[in-house]
Amino acid sequence: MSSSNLQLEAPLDPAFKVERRTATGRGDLLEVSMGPQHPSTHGVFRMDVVLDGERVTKLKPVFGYLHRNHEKIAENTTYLGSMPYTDRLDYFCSLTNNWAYALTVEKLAGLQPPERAEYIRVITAEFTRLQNHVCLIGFLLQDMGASGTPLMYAFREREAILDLFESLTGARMMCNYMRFGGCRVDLPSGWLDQASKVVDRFPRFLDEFDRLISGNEILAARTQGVGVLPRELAVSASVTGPVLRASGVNYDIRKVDKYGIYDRFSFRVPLGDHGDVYDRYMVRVLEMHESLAILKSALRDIPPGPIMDPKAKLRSFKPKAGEAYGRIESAKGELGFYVISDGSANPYRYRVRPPSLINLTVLEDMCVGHTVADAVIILGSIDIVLGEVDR
Amino acid sequence: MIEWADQIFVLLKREILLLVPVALQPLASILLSVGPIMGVFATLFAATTVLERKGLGRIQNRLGPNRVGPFGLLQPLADGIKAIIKEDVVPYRTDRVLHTLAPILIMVAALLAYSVLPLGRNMVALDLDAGVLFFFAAGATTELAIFMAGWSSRNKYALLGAMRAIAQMISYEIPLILSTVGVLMAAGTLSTTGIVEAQSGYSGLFPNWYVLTPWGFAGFFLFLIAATAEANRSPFDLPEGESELVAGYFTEYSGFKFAMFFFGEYLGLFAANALAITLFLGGWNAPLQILDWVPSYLWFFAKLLFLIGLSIWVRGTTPRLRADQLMNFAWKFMLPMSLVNILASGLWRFTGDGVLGWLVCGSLVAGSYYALGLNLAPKNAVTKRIYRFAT
Amino acid sequence: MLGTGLIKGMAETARNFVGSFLEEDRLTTVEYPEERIPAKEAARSFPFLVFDGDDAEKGLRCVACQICEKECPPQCIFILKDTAKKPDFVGKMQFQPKVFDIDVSVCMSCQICVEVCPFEAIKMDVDFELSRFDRFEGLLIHKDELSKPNSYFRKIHPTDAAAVDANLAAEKAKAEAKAVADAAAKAKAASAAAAGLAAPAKPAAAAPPPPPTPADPILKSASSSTAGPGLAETGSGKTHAPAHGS
Amino acid sequence: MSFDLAILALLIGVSAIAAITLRDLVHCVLCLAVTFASLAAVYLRLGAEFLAFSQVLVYVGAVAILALFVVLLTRTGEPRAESRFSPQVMIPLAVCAFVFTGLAAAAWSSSLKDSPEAVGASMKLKDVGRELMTSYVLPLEVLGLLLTAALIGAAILAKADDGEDDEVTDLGESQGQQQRPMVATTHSDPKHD
Repeated sequence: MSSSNLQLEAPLDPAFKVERRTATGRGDLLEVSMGPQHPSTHGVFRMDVVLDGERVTKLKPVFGYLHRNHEKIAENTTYLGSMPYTDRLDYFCSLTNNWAYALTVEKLAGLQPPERAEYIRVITAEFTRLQNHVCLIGFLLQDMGASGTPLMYAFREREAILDLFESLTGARMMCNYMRFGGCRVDLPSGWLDQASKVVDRFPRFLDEFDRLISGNEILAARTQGVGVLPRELAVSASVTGPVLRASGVNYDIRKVDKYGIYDRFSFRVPLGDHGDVYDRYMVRVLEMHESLAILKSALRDIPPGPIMDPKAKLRSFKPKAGEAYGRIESAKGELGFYVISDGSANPYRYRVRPPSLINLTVLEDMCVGHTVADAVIILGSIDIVLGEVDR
Repeated sequence: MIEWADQIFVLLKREILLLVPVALQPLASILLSVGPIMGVFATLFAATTVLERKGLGRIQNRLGPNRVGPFGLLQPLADGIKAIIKEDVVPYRTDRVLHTLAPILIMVAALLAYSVLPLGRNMVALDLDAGVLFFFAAGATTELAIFMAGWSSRNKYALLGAMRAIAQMISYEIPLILSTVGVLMAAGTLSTTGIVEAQSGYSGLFPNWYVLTPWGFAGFFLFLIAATAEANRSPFDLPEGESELVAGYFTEYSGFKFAMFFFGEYLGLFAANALAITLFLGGWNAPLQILDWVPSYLWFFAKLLFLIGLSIWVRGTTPRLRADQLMNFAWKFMLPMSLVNILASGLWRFTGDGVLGWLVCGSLVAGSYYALGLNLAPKNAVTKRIYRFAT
Repeated sequence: MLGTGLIKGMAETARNFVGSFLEEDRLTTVEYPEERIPAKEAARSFPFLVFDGDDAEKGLRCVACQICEKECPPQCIFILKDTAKKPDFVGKMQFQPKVFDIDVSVCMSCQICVEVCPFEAIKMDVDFELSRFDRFEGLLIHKDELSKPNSYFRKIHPTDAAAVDANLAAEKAKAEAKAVADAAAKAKAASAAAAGLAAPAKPAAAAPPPPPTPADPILKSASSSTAGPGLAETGSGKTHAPAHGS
Repeated sequence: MSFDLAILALLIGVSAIAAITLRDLVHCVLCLAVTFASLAAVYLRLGAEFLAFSQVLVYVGAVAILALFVVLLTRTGEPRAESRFSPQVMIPLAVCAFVFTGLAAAAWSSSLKDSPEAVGASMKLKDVGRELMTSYVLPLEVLGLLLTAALIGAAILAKADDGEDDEVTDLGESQGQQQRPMVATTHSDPKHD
């Protein structure tokens, strides 16, 4: 599905083959199991690493420790009932998860959210992207051993955004905000001003971060040339999101699908040329600047009006039989939901395409030949959330 | 009066010794020297943990510990009690003797170093002719303790951490010792008190500290960097880099033994900083002649606190280096730089401290710093990257 | 040159160090038990049951229709219906829950029970300090503890509560008007029956017009904000007992 | 012979015997470190500060660590349950006896035997330095040259190792450990000397 609308600037090299660098040291190999309770595996992820000295010769990602049977539960609950469960997939970005699921079911049921609701969705989604990227950068630097400072700055900014979420949706992380055909509540009075304030303040933080760390020699030494993901491999492994764009592939579903009302905003898609950890870091920083531009115009243009499609029903919601795949550009990549309806109150089949999991598949290719310390930051630069990987 | 305030502890010790029978006087003298040193530096350790946590907190826009006692000042007491009453978990397959011996040895080695540090005028426990050499000899023993800790734990992380720690300590010991050579040449003695006395007096407004010469300035920073690496402090905290090796060589320690490692590490840091003060910052000498009336030990501790603050500040800022970059830095930058610095200090002796000396030595040091920095550059310096944008 | 990035970074941390003493907005944390961030109006923690008046037993709005029990995604609600009926706020006879338990260790605070409730009977609390010594029985909260007065609801969610109250008042007024009209119609029918076919075509002028519903747009939108579309959808069916109940 | 020297001698003897008889090689090396440290204490007791501290710095801080590294990188598995004494035990014993006799004879015939105070007392650090730079300058320089050559050689050896490490191979062909020789290198050691 994704390859059909993938616009490549240059054709992929057909002769491309994954080259795995291995260290050929003559020493004993040491097998270390990093995780699931290792401090830097972002939750309960495990990497079985085979080390030659400190170099990784083999890496086996092991996951599933956080498996909660999300898809099967969704098939046994109502359509609405799995909305709060989607919050818990990628628990940093509950609002975009909501959106992706709502979008899918709206496709299935033929609902059209009103304009104001679409604006609210864009605003919340871009705020979600901001706070996700901020946290990711903080965690990445934490993995590099910066004793908490960038992370705390990131959390300081995230706090402001979470406050916005709380005053809108009532919860800071598990928002459960979107509904099929619109949004649950309208913006409270004063929310837009508060949001504009946060948006105006945000560049200050980005500049601060730039001064703090972007020019740091240690950061450059640690990240440049580390964990290179070649363009060909990224495309053939169907990696999406900032990881793909850092490898130089122009693929952003906001541009490709123009879902919601993204065609009304002018924003740019930053692309990296090297595909290393530094590029993945910088692409996210630049993406935040673009998100701010979208937010500015959305907060300016948001029209008054209803927030729910009048056709939408909350109780005894039974879409007609059929299937739908909805996808959005979440902060981590292409987040898709595939739902089949048999006309009953529960979906017949429910499937999530989690960007974290699919981006994780290239971990070994990126890590082999680097040291353990690099493996940790490469994992950090992919930006996984175990809730989404294991579902 | 001034004299009396300065020498109060020396006089006190003499008075007490007179009360003791002659046969017991040597023993009493030892106790009177060792007891206060241990007491004072244990207190300083406690103070530093609070200072570090509060300082880091403020750097990270947090409040830091503030629950125990006024402003959280009694936090170390609570930490200490917790460490003592915690269960001492020793894994089944450890080498019990070495596992127990390692934290003791690390403390002993760290405390030994204090015997040659002049804490004030006439305040040195052991005025050795080869004091500086003794200091380094005592410091070298900690490597053995670290190895014992890492090896006896029978844990891969601990072993990797110990190997890293030892490799790092041996590598940085060389620039550490070489950076002091200039001072030893200028002072003409290895005795710590002799070095301090060589720096007493003032030329014009400025004190005769070695840090105020080009080679001394470079030597001071080389020494500080190497000492930071010796003490396993950020950005050289790889041996215990928690994002990679959990806790490094003391992964399998808990309770009081863990606290002893912690204590030993901080004692090592203080000792290294105290030696830096002795060698470069004029020891207990006042920075200005008119401030000479302040007791000498206060100056010493003021400088010590300043250096501790500096190391906390650096810790709050930098990410961690990678193991191979750490080694590169030691062998490709620190070592040649300290060798050049020895040359500069030799030249200084011939050119004198006039304009010529500043010109020759200054340009030598600065030029080699620049050149060596460039030498690290192809791999390590920030290469400015331009990012493309797709619209 | 080597070290410039590091020095820039150190200047930045120094600025933050000083700034944390000078600028209030840099410190995002508050010293929690002593100092609290006031709960946002939309904030939610766990559900509670609203009752009108002073008596929790009598004024409980819940009619044990079990919609929330069915819709609750993690299925943390358990309801047992009482056998006796009691009059609700409009005077209609309704069932009441005999047992209404919420297991807050299972509840995921999703607010769906609030959205689907047609009776404005279950609302979200803002109290999050629910530590208990017993993690099984202690976290299973029963009806008596769940029931909280409407005044409490007004205190924690003033906008919502005002809208809900206005809605309910409107419904009550409508119901009363209808009752009056019904009574009048009944009386009329009776009198007509009594009078035989003497006066067949006289319109029922005695019935008063229904009182205007509060049409304040803000309240309206806020009302839809509490209960979502479900309320609007089932608005007409409100006075009927829901079919699931019986 | 004074009491403290006797204790030190005992310590040296016991730790040296332990160093050759203990089963675990790491324990042996650690006992060796104890021997070195006690020797340093003897030097200190005899007033040779410089020698004592150099002994600790070089032997405990570097040589013992080097030995530990070598043991750690070459040894595989548990200590073997062989007899503690190799059949060729006589050869090293003979060598040791020979060296010991030579040293003892030299000490016995020394003129300083009867007046030990004559040596250590005057040997200040400055004098050591002066002697090194005047009377013994040639041996010192030769030693320096030798060590530099060793250092450069070690660096070159390590460099060659690194070059091999960077080779690119296909993981599919060399699956895992089985094909790798189980001999460990000590390629990180030369740097540390």
